[in-house]
Amino acid sequence: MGPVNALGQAWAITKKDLVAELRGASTIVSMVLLGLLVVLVFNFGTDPGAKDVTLARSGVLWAAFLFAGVIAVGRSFATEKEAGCLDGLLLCPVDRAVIYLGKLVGNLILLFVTGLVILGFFTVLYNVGLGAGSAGLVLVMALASIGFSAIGTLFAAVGAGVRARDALLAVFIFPLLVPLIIAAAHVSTVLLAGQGLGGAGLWPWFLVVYDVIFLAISFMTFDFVVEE
Amino acid sequence: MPAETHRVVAAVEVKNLWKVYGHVEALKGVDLTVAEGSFLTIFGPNGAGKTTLMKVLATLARPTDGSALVGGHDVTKEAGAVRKRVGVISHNTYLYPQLTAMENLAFYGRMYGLKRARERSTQLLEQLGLATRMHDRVATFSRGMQQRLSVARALLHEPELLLLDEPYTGLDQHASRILAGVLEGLRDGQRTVVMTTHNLQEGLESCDRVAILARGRMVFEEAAAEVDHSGFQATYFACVERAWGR
Amino acid sequence: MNATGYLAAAYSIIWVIIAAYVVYLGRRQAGLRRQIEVLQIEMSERDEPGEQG
Amino acid sequence: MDKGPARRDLMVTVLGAVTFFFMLVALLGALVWAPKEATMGDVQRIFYFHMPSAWIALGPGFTVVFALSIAYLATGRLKYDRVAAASAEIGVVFTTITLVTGPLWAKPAWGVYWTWEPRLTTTLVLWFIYVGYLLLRSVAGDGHRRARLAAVYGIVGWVDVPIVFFSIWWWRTIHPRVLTSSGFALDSRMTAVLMVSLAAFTLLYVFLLVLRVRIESMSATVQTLRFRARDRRGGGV
Repeated sequence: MGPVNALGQAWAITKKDLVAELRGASTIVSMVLLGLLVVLVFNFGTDPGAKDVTLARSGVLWAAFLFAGVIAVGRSFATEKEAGCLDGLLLCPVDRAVIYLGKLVGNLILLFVTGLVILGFFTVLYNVGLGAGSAGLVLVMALASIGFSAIGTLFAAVGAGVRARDALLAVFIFPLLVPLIIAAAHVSTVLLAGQGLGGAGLWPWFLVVYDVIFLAISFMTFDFVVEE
Repeated sequence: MPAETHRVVAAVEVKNLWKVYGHVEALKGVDLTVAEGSFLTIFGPNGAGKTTLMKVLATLARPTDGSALVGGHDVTKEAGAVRKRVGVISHNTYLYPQLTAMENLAFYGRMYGLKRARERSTQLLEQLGLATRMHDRVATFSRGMQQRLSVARALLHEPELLLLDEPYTGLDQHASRILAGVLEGLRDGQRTVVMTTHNLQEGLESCDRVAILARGRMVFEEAAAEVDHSGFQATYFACVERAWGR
Repeated sequence: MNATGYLAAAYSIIWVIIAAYVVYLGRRQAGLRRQIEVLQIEMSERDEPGEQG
Repeated sequence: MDKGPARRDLMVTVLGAVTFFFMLVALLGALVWAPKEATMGDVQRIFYFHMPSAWIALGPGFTVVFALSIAYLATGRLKYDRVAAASAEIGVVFTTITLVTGPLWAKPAWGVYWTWEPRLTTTLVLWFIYVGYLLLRSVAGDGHRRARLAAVYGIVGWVDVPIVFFSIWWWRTIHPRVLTSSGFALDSRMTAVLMVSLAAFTLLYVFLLVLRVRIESMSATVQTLRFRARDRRGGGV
């Protein structure tokens, strides 16, 4: 089977996940709500009169994204486990990399959409005039979603067979995501301060490199995670 | 012509198969040959290793030692080829509750790379009496209907080997009877079927070979015609007890 | 707290952590050894003929 | 554990004694023999145990986890997984020591317990990664399944470490630093003490590793025996 067919199959997995998600609609709602709650709660912790709050603000944005994201990746394999569907998927004559890719893209879309919703509310609640920076922020959101999804999908498959999944998942993946969050927070601070993406220096590229490294490792090791 | 070319490849050929999970030895040197077109039922108590054997044949579990061939293909080295040839029905339906019956089959059809998945699905759904519900979500189906749909899913790619792992678990009597009828219909002399069960009655009805697995070992194997149906229960218990060293 | 205080605190903590870890390892090992002994006795008893009907 | 357990016990005891001796020598060296550092005074003496403990954790401790994770995935031998688990746990203990002694040195030297300096922050993240590794092991059942999951995490975690350090370092060089870590020159006696202490910590690492691996294999034995006992006792009909 050719690579085109493999991509088609990966997309079929993604589509199946998204359709199931839209019909259940449970994950994305709780993701968005949790993200908004984080934005709200942090608001009480920051001094509204402070002079330079952009740094703190972008921190709030990414903390909200982080917490919402854990729910997404945690759910993605939990549903597969319910009627033994993960086994059903593994029975199919498709490469494990194709399955990983399919799940990854599904999570990626979910994360990205949630991130955008959080971003939208964030700009309204904090009175941030985005203007020129908005395209840059969307790009950073996309890059962060890729890295998060790469690691999250890998370890969600780990967590699927494990007790007390969601809380533990956060403990496993947050430390690994530190560089991602630092880079994303830095770039968004620059953008929120009204500078263009050029003001962020090499940081956007750092995000790209991070994504590539962890995508590569995840593709190499996913086989071992789902094997019995 | 050399004699070997005439030799029929067995549907399943298992040699000295071991599977160890951590500290649990699930299979301890199983040997098994299943001729093409036959129906083998493997009996055994819980924890005998039945599901593990099925998982190895379905490429879901990797053998610790020994070999297993399906249609002449090694389950570890040629997993892809084996997966194409195997259909699995277990007490897990492998169906997505939020998707409709048709969507489930279409999805699996895509995964198996089928060209005419829709026609095949429609045909199977009609055959299994689910045609009227094909656009309903699986979540609204009864357990029995889900299991029938699971049969359709397993037959979708016309597998040479059908593995039935405790297919009756969780079904009420009515649903069991329907499923038994469906399975009876699968015996066309070409498709090979391996079923595991701990239910002596259901297992004996349709098969033409009988085996007993206990504590990870094959302790009994016989043609169904040779087995005394009324006395089989006693044979079964004797085999199992002997395996436990009592 | 003066410098000596910090120094004393640091070194006591180091030694306490290491000692506690060694004690913990020792206890675990002793516990496991006991379990192995018990299990082995149990097994050998079971192996004796006529134990079970 | 099977062959000559008495001899092996003796060797472990000897190793323990030698380790203890070296630790005492290092302690004496650090507290008495090493000269008082000019600018920081006595508090600098924390350094002699702080540094080796960090080195052993970050160096052999976690690198062994990484290497053996790869070795396990390549060969499927549980022995590698056990040693990796042992090394990770000892690494966490040593990192904990580093994280506790660091602030106790920083407070009198710099006036604050903690600063978000790259090395400190990386060490903290590292601690979280390997605590995560141990947590994962504790919930992932046993045998090969746990070994595979842990190995994947061990690999990803280790690769992440330099990236974490680099990102934090880069982040800090852009933003104004509150404090800069003031370096100091080591004289020959200081270097000698540091070397002795490093040797002591290396021995300690090996000694603890031996103990820890033994526990890991013993608990594997217990599991096997338990299973056999259950197997015999229960009739699963």
